[in-house]
Amino acid sequence: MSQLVLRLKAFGNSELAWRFRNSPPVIFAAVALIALVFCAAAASLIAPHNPFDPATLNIMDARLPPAWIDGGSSTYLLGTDEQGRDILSTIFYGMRVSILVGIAAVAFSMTIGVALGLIAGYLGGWVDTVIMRLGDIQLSFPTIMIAFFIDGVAKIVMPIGMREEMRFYVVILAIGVADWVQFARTVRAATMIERRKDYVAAARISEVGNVRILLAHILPNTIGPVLVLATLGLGVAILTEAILSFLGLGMPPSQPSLGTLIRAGNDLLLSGEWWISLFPGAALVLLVLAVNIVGDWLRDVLNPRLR
Amino acid sequence: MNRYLKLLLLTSCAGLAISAAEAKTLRFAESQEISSMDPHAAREDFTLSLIGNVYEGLVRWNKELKIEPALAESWETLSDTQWRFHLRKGVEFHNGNPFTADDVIFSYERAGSPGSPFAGLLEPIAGIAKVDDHTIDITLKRKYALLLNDFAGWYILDKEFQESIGAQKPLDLSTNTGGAMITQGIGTGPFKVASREPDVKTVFVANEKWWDKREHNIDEIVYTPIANNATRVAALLSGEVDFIRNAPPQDVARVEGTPGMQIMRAPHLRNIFYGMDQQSKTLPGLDSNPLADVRVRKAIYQAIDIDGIKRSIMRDNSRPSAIMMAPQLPFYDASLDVRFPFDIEASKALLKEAGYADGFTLPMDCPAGSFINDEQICQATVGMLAKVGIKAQLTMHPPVQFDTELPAGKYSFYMLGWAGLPTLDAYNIISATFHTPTGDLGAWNPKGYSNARVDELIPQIGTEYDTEKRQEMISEVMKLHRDEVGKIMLHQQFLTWGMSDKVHAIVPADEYTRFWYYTMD
Amino acid sequence: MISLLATRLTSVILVMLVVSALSFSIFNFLGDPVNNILGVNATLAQREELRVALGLDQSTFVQFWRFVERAVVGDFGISYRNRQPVVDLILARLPATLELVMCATVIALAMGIPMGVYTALKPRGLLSRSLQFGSLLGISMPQFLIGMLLILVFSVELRWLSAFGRGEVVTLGWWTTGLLTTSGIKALIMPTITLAVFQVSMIMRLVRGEMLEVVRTDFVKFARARGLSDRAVYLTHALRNSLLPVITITGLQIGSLIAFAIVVEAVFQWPGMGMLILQAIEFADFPVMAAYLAFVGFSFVTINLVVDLIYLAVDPRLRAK
Amino acid sequence: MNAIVTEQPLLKVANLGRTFDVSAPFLQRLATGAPRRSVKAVDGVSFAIRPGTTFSLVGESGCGKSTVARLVAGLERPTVGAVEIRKDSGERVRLQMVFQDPVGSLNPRWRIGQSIAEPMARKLGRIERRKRIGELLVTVGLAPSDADKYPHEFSGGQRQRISIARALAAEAELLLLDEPTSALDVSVQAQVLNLLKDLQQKLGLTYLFISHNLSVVRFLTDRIGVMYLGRLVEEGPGEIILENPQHPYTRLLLETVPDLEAPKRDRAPLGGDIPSPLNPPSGCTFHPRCPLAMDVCKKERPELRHSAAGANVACHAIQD
Repeated sequence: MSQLVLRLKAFGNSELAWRFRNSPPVIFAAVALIALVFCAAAASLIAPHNPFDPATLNIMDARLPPAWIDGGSSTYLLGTDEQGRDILSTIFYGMRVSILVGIAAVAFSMTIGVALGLIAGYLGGWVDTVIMRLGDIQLSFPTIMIAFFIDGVAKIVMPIGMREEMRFYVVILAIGVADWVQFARTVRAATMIERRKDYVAAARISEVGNVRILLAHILPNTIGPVLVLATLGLGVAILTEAILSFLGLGMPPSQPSLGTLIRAGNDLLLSGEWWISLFPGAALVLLVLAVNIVGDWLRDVLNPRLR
Repeated sequence: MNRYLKLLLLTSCAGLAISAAEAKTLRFAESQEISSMDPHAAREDFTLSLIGNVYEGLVRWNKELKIEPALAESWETLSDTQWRFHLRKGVEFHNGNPFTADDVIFSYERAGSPGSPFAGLLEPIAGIAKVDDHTIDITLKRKYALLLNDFAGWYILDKEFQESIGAQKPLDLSTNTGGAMITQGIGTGPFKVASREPDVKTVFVANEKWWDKREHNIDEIVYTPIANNATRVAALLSGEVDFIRNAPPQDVARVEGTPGMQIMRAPHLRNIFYGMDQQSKTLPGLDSNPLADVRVRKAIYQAIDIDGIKRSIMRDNSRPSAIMMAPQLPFYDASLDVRFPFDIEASKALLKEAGYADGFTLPMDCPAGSFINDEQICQATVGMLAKVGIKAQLTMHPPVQFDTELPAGKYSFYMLGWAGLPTLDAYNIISATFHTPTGDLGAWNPKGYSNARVDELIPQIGTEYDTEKRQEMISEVMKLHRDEVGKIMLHQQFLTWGMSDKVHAIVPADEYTRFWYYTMD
Repeated sequence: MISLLATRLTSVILVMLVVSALSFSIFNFLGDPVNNILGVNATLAQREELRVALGLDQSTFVQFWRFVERAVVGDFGISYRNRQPVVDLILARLPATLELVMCATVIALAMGIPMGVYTALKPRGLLSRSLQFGSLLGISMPQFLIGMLLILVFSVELRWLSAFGRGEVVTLGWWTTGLLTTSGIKALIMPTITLAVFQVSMIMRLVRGEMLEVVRTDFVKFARARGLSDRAVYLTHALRNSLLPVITITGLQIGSLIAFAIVVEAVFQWPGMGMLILQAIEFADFPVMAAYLAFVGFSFVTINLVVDLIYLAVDPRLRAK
Repeated sequence: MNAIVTEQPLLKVANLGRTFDVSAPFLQRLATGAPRRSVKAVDGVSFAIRPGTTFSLVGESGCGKSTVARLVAGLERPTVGAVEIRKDSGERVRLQMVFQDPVGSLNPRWRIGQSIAEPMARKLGRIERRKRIGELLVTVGLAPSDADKYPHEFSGGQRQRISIARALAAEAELLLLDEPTSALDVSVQAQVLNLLKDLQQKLGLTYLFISHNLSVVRFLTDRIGVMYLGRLVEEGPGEIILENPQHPYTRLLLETVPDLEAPKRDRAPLGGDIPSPLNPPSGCTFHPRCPLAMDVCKKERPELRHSAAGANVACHAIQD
């Protein structure tokens, strides 16, 4: 316990913390990010309504404006959409989906990328060639094209009833698959340097297995840039999901993300019911902006070349 | 270089200004693109509607959607299966060729050739014989009541022109002989094709030599496809186009509220409904098929707050309907068009009676973008069904996939809409969606409603010339289908056409743009 | 050099094969084009007939093989939707997309590089900080949102700019351009901005980062020690050294710009390849989809190759290796 | 073959060879028609080490001495020949290695206690392990509490001590010392060398000592092997080779040994350039630099032969 306190204190005195305290925009972004993530994570507890319990919806409450505008109701702070769902609550729930999709997609590409990067960098030879050539091919497909592919494949393999349920995973896959190459390249480069280091040789002499060498020795020494990449990738992943939604490949209306909400709101842009499209859009931009500011800052701070 | 550029810009601007002052140009935008200038290559309403200004059939629909003579001046039946048509004299194609019986026969052979989308339409015809240059005799394979209706959608081409460009056959995708008709077409209609860039724009100009009296004053029509709803409405609001078909209901108020803009409304022939698998023993995820029970179907029906949908989602641009037939169609029987009331308690009682007091899980499939606000209606339905304990699991499908999977019988509970185009008769509707699937009948009723009496009446409706008997049979079919809840009817969509108030259009229930009735200030 | 070409050539062939194989394996399940071609009233027999005529009744493998056989000689078949040879169709749409992408790239470079230099020169200035924040905002907004907002403001409210299409275009040989007419240039403005926002931000950040890094190298320190002014050091040494990554990234980004043009083209009804593929997907127009994917894959690999060659030309150290 | 036969050697290396493939990538070879190319880093090296003694491999950098160490350690597979490190009982000799670079030899993310524990027997419990780490740290002259620190908190000499502690943790009998002191300051070098010497006496360790520096070798060695371009050119007891070198290359090496009093002085370069190992000279690979070169040296490769001085020498000019 006291060790934890000591460690926290040590962290508080570290350069990282010092630089954090001296960057007001980053503090602001971090606070906003924490607040948004909290609202998303606790959506089912703090959202005033549950927009995904269809039995509670009342179509008579549809298209109410925000509370402070004539005709608005204090029950629905930011108004309601065409189905009578509370906009504030759908934003909380939608943000949860967006963040989950983003994190899962990044985790997916990170896992694949790091694993392949480690293997390619450590084994070298034809394994390396195959993996890296695969990466080149992968980079020849824009994310959107991959999403079209994966969407199509998913429709083949899944029975009709499951398509909507599995959509979450399909979207994660579609976004995640596209991004593994940059992780793999980063990790491969770092691995090729690390594997030549003597501590790896020492481990091998001590008859430590390859898997353990990769996971316990090399991985921790390559993970720094990976985490920065992941933070920056999170913003991109959330944005990509929104773009896929716009093209009809994102999350379905039954479990909408912010992107789905914006797409639905897009049709109402000219209708005068601006709150249905504006608020989810603002939430998305704020979320991605906060993620990017924090990620950007981390990259600057953790990049040894910029010290 | 710079000066040259300026000059170029100046002249082009000036040119535009002059032409705008002199000629009446109607700039028109819609979400779809014309499939082809070949009127026999695609049997799809939007294309037929637009190129119906270029080509004409033997007969045509007038403003009131009644059949009137077009390229045929008159006709008579020689027997139950023999018709004589007297063709209009002095009609010229856009290229100056005279219109004769040979063109009709050529167009019959072309449109009826194997692989043509129109082969089915012309299937009742056994043959066409030329009596003289302006008289033909048509022999039918059997008695058929809807020949004239079908003929309104079958356009006549110039034999000589078609042969000169090598487009004797429609739609030959393997050899691309239809390629010549992508950007050009010669008909007899009120407008000529001036230029066409697929997916960019198509320009039509008035046919000065049209045989009919010119009611319209439009010199030029510029058609631009704009797929995105919001962009299309924005183009109208910004004055870049004068006319859009289908302003989305949510934008109607905005268009009406903009000075110089107007919305023209009309009920559409299309009725939207939920179709149901009533034949399978079990539904996916269940050990029974609740939809086979008429009480369950009625319970779902009564759980749907159709007025709520009308108000919130359709913004009053719909008419809740009880039978699958628009009032604008002949043989419509208003006394049957009475819905079961929206009544949650009654719905729950029916479910309880049928043994589903606790509800059940229902897979539900909807197209995304085929019908007006289809997605929102389906979502609202999920909420409404939840209130009586039915957990609908909604899947949205891209239309191309939906239209493939639905006839294959892959869906249990699905949204569909049917208008009865281009025949404009109840027969088209009921033969496709009421008949037990057999052969070519009931293709859009997979595993669906099945009633022996209905199946017996449908072929008779197709062949009966006597209007009173037809009325009786159609009413009987409609009543049976309604009472047995063969489909869960929702509403009849409204057409909401947005346009500059300079445009004076007519909005027919079949959604066709008949520009020869339009004028502009 | 030769080895680079050889490696890339194999990778082109690989990419093409993988792309077309993948596309073919999923095509059959995206939907049936026959419905769209024949309409809802077609009989079963007619549908079957057309399926046979189009070869859709055959196995995926056979269809794939036939595609590859014909694609080798440049024949990608005929579009189901447009009824035109696919190659003609793509060539007709290509100028619109390339013009959009090129304009966006030029804007991105013209704005991104000076902004990057400025923010590197004066990292603490107010303008720098605003630019920095603006660039973060630029990479935090989905393009369709930017596009719709632009339309709302400049088309609907102000009525200054066109909400859709390319305006008047001038045909030069097989190329069509909107750059020679007022309406064409006006039509280009909003789509270009929409597409460029992300690129401007990225290039600015890239230039800034690279310059800050180069400035820390001994090489620049020596230059400074020689008495060169900061400005001279930054503009001559640092900028020149940071341009190489900018070339690479700009080149590589052209590929993803072509992909993201899909979104922009959908918003502005821009008659380019993005619209083409979207419509093809809607229609289940397999020949167009296959050709588009093959084309995009091909351009990606080609662009990569060109970037590498430029790299070789610019950096003599790499040539020596 | 002139394999040196010694009674019960702990390590025996026979005709060891290692070739590296340095060909261009396959496609490039295909395109340019270039042949496959390879480098003989180690070529026909044989020697043996008796338990409790030190064998030193000496030579300029790039002569293949480190590769020998890596081959012995099992980090590389020999192309030809074999490394025998089994005892008579058939049991494998426990070996460990101490590396040149004190920075790279310890995982920077691991506490040093963790690094030291890595080669320890798996059966040890947590507390025993902890205790043993403390002992080892004391043995190499550090404090038990240092176990919780990270490598970057130590100096280069301390890190080499930690590496030695890690080697001892495995209860190694054979230590491969790959230039363990060359990256250290001279004063620190001496401390580490003393520690190694002490440990050898206390624990009866056997060393294979790799160095380019004969003055360091002098301090620790029993036998010396001199390597040139992958081959042993002279091998024998330390005192003989240091006092009475026969091979012209060994003499050259000894002449250029840095003075311990002026350690930082740049060594005088050897006469002539070191030939490319990619394209070694014919015959005796040393002949282009050799003051005694004869015609036969260009054609025939000399084998190791026992010389009058008591060492084994591979040179045509040295007659029995």
